[in-house]
Amino acid sequence: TSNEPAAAPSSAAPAPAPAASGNDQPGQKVVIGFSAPAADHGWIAAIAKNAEATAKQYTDIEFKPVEPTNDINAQISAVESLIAAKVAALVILPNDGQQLNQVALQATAAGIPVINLDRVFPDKLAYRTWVGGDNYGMGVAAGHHVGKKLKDKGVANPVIVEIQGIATLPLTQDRSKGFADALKTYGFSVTAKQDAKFTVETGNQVATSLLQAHKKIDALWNHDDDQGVGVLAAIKEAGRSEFIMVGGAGSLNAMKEIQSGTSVLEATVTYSPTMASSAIKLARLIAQGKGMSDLVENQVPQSITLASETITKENVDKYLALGFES
Amino acid sequence: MKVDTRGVAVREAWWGKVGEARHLGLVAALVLLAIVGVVTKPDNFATASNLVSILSLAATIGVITVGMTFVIIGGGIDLSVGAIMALASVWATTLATQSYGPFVMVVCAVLVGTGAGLVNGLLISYGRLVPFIATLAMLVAARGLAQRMSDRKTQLIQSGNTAIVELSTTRLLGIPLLVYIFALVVVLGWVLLNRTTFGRRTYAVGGNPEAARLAGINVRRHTMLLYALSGLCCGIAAILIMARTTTGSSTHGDLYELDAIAAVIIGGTLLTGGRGTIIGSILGLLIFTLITNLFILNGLNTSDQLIAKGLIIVVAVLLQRRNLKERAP
Amino acid sequence: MKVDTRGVAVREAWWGKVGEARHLGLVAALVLLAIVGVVTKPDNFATASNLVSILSLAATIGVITVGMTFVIIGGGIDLSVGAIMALASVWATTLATQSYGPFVMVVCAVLVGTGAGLVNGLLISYGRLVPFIATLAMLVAARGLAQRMSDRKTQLIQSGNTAIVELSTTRLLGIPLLVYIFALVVVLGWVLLNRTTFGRRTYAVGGNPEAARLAGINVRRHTMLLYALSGLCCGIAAILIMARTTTGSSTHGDLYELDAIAAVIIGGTLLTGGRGTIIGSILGLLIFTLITNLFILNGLNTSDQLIAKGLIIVVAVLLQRRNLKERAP
Amino acid sequence: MLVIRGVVKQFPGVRALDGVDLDVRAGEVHCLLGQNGAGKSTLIKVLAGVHQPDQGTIEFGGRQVRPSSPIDAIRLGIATIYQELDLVDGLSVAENILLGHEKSSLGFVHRSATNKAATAVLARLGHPEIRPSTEVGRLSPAAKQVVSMARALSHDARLIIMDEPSAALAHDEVANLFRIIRELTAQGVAVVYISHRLEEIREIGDRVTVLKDGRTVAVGLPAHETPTSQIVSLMTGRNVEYVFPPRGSGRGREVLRVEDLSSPGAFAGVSFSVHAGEIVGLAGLVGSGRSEILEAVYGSRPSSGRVLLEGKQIRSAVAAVRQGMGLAPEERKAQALLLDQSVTANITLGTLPGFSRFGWLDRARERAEAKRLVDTLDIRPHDPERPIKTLSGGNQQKAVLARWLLDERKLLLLDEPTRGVDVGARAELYAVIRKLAEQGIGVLLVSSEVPEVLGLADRVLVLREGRVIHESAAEGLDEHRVLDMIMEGSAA
Ligand SMILES: Nc1ncnc2c1ncn2[C@@H]1O[C@H](COP(=O)(O)OP(=O)(O)OP(=O)(O)O)[C@@H](O)[C@H]1O
Ligand SMILES: Nc1ncnc2c1ncn2[C@@H]1O[C@H](COP(=O)(O)OP(=O)(O)OP(=O)(O)O)[C@@H](O)[C@H]1O
Ligand SMILES: O[C@@H]1[C@@H](O)[C@H](O)OC[C@H]1O
Ligand SMILES: [Mg+2]
Ligand SMILES: [Mg+2]
Repeated sequence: TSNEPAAAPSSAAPAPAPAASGNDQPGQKVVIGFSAPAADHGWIAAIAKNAEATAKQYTDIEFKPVEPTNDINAQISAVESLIAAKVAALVILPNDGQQLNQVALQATAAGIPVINLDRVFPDKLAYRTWVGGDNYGMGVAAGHHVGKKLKDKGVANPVIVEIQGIATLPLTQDRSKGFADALKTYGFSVTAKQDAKFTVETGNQVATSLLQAHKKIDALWNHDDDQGVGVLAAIKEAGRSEFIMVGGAGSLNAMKEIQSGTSVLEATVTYSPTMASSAIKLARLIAQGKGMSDLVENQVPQSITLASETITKENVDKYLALGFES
Repeated sequence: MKVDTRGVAVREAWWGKVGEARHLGLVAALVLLAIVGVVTKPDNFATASNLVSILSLAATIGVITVGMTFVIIGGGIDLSVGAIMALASVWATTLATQSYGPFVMVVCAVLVGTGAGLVNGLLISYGRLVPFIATLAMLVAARGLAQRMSDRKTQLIQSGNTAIVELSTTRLLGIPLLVYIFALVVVLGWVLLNRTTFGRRTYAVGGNPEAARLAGINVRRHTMLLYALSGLCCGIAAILIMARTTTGSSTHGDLYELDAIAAVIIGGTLLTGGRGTIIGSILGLLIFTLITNLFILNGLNTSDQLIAKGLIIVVAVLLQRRNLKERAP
Repeated sequence: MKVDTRGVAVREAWWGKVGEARHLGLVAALVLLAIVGVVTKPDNFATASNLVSILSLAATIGVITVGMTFVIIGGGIDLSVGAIMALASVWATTLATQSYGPFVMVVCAVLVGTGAGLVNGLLISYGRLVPFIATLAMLVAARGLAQRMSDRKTQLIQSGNTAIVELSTTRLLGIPLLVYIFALVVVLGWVLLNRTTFGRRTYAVGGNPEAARLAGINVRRHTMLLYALSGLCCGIAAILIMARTTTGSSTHGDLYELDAIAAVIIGGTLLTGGRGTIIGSILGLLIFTLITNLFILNGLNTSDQLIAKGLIIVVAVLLQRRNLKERAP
Repeated sequence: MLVIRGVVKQFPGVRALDGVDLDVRAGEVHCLLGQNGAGKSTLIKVLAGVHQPDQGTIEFGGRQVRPSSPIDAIRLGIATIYQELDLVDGLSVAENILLGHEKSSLGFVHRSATNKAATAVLARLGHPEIRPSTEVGRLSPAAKQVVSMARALSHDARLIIMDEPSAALAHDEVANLFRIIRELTAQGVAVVYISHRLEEIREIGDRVTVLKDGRTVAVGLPAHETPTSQIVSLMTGRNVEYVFPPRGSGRGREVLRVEDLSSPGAFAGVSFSVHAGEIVGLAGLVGSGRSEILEAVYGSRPSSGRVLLEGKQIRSAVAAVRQGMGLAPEERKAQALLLDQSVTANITLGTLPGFSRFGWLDRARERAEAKRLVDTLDIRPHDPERPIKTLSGGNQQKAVLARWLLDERKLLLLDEPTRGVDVGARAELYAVIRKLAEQGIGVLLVSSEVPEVLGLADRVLVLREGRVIHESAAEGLDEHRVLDMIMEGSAA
């Protein structure tokens, strides 16, 4: 039994490097429960994979994932079963923060620290720490990229189209708000928006008709690189190239497109699934009662928000290693 | 008066019904799954808290399944159940409704559910739409309406109305109230189907609508009532899901229609109508729920789960296939 | 002797069929939608490129609808179409398959689709599972398998195999090849259903399986073949979706089963089997596709789209309800 | 040609065949007789490959055979007309006739050849007016029966089995059928013929085999020489008088009044009334609109004119039943039975309110009443909890009638009430119907058997092409005269 964390799996999945600090010293053995939506598309799949890969790196973590599901009712049941199993910490990516709030409260009440990943619980009493991306910030980043480009080109009254992800998720609404707010600073606004469902096929379908609806487009923001594959296929099929496109999340595909320099996709704004690795690490520290060795505080902070970065042809090389396969 | 020598077999108690030949396969499948549970997770599966958790999980869709059983025996189908439940949950949790307190919220959910069901019924009985289409239209429209009402946001139950949430958190003899509600709906459904003229007519209307009509049954009105009944069940289910999730949302009950129909059919009810039992449907549903629970406990990864689930469904049904063979092609 | 006044309409050509009374309602609904399109978006709707777009959008699910029409006329139902298409698309785009080039990929998709359909058919015919359950199990299992094979990643078609993508990008007379494939499948399906013993027996097997058996038809084998045929269509659809999205993915074809069944039923085919037409199904599907296209052209948001869709479905079907009334309750 | 020995067939709870022997010679018409439930249909289904026997041997054309499916039997040269219609509603007449052996090459149907072949068989059956392209679902029951026969004839069969082919046919149609049978036998084809009409047996049969309770009680009796009384007592084990009960003492107040009733395409300007205690019979050809009149009276067919039950207008079947009417429809399987339900549930379906309080069923009383009727009408087996689909055709028919005998109806509409009912039970049914009349119920009776109408009814209306052409007391009317009116319209 080595003192080193177990080797990262050889898969191409970007296994996050272990932090180079004292935090990785093996400690007391902890059981970490993990619950997330069904891994039915690239981003969520990457979340599940990253969580598992990180947990495997530590000999002192026993990883206990439960059936991922898109049914709230079943996710509640899943979390209940983890509470009943008395895990040391719970990492939860809820299908909907509000709907799982109560069961997270139950966990907290049962003395189990909850690490809330990505979609946030409304009630701060329901979780110990939140780690996630900045959805509003993502929209802002995309908005600035588009706004600046169009301003530089001197386009007046540009046609700006937005393809959202699942419309009923709060994060979708945050992203759109950020996008609109940033555009406003340039005096622009969104001409048309439609929602898809985070899948290649729905992206393709929505884009096909949107391209018919707008014969000339100046810029297009697509919230999600998974569905972006389908959007790009539709654009190629229609033979359109008069506009710039920005993606969302930061998949490997998207980065390669950007790198090629020949694609309408010239940038993507990150929302990295590496956050799952961080969540597992935080869960371990919290369960073991440790703080973060790079910070002065004795305890892990209450919330950590990843920054949304803009990847373009100029800086893409730096990000390639973090891109997830959609 | 003559004594019916076979009258003995008739006066069975409900446990006799569960054990009936036609349900044996289902019971066997349940027992098998339970054994798997006990063997793979000796410390977790057969605990009181896990069993309660299974029943709580089954409750919402269970209530819907009762209504669905009526509709399918009556020769129809209801694709709109999940969407109606969502709409009822949203309507009952708007700020306006919530300002009147929990009682009004409950009434609201029930009325919205029944009302939407009634619209289905009217379209089908008097508008003569095929049930599949009418309820599909209701599915889309009700979800759309729910999204519109809630502005696509999840609506939290407010602190003044926690009485509703207590249906899920308050326990009697260790069992949450919502499980009692589920049980009550099942019992009432069973009685309605087996002990009343309404139930008898449901079999007639589904089995041979022409014969039912010529026997003086108002087939249209009856059909309409069946969908209203299903809507009512969706309204009750809305209350349960509100209790469990502390919210109303347009995303609630997604794809419940498939699960409920599957449970009813695994339970031995024919999609063509005229036959079936509530007990079978509930057993069918419990099989599904048990499968999910076992997966949760064993932490299988999703892909394998799906594959396993497919196989288990096939095996469970093969176990009871003998009853279905009459109608198989 | 009396002359039967009811047997006049006999030797019509296909255009006669489209205009047949039973399809009139559908055609009327389509025309109405088209008028709405022209009025609201004069510059975008009635353009050649938009019409081609609509057909391209309809192609994938259209091919599936042809197979579904056979299955439903034959008295069954196939819930697994979307999942089978996904599995076929994934299998055909694994690195291993792709290394053999586009021809093998096409063959692979077709074989996987047909094979999965055959499994459905065997379970239903010889395993005597009810079709709803057997194909539901296949739905779950095929999606699981597709996820497992692809490791839940979207598999891009590689640069050596762009021949497949060209089905979508290459145009003949301004129309992409995949639209021709769609048309070909519809025509072949129509011929098979209306001009061959296989097609005529499909009506018999669905309309009255007992009578079909007494007439010496091997009902089981026929039923099995119907599901294999549906699987074959899913395999072809997989090729089309690969061409359109340039990918294979386990998420392809989500909820196709509902759309395909709805198109078939709106088209006038009875869920109980024995009646129906391919032309009706395709008209039904085009209505759906047209609705979505119109909404997006007009920039409606999804919630309103859903509500409107529900209403339009009801109206479209009321327009043609007279034909359905024979079987309505 | 066909030799059957010791065939046994067991169903759950019933031994339908319990050692049956049968010999059929080439070119003969061999009649199979037996009470309802004796096992006739089961036997022919064994021959046709539908059921597999548990024991016994079948020799056909000198070879030991064991048809394991209908295809097998058809290939052997055995064609069957089944008791219950076996047609596909969604297909055309021609497609139904050639189903399973379509005129085709490489799987493609030759439509003109198909239609030609169908036209030929239909013409041979004397029904050129049935068009091969008509959808079968649109035909009347009688026309469907013709199509069923056409299908059997379209095979080049050496043995044709006919299970009650005449039950749905009227007089002239039966004559037609017999002509065909004679043609067939002249070509050396053997026919096994089942019917409950003994006079038919005499006319067409060569030899008779009698089944009772699943056993052969007489093999190969000469059809012409054996006295009817002997056949009946072989079938029933007792002596039954095939007579109608004496007519009633007189009629009471008017129960039903029909004024100028018309339904486009079916009948027009029909007026009559039915009094309490009276049985009114409607005679006419197939297609003359009798069933439609019953439907219109019952409120289940759109019509103009007035239907008054004790002065109250009837507009729907629901109202009709509530006001005290009952209809025993023509097609029991399609219009009357809940096949999956028990005999009890089928019997009480029309009168459920009488067995319930506030919607709550009194199941004990329901069962007791059903049991009483099962015994009275001798519905076999005497088990009201059995699913009705396991009963023989004739017994199902009795259950349909039983439905309206539970409470005091004011008016009963009986459409072919004795279709498929055996001789013994028929006499009992006649007695039951007469007794009901005597209790003050009005009865409107449709039957394709003219003697039945004349023997049972008090008053007779003769219909032709949707119009009443004659009305008089039944007493003194003569069968031939009625037949003349029905067919030539010479009358009034
Ligand atoms: N599928 C079945 N399951 C159980 N019992 C059956 C089934 N089919 C027939 N029987 C029983 O077998 C016996 C013989 O029935 P069958 O239909 O052969 O009588 P039948 O002589 O044709 O009478 P009928 O003159 O009324 O048509 C009856 O008691 C009937 O109830
Ligand atoms: N041989 C036939 N071919 C085509 N159509 C027919 C034939 N016989 C009847 N019909 C149609 O069916 C309709 C109703 O016939 P139906 O048999 O119900 O009349 P009915 O007088 O009640 O005779 P039945 O005694 O057979 O009940 C008729 O109006 C006629 O158009
Ligand atoms: O599922 C979502 C993913 O697809 C999106 O790109 O980012 C946020 C996630 O919750
Ligand atoms: Mg019989
Ligand atoms: Mg008639």
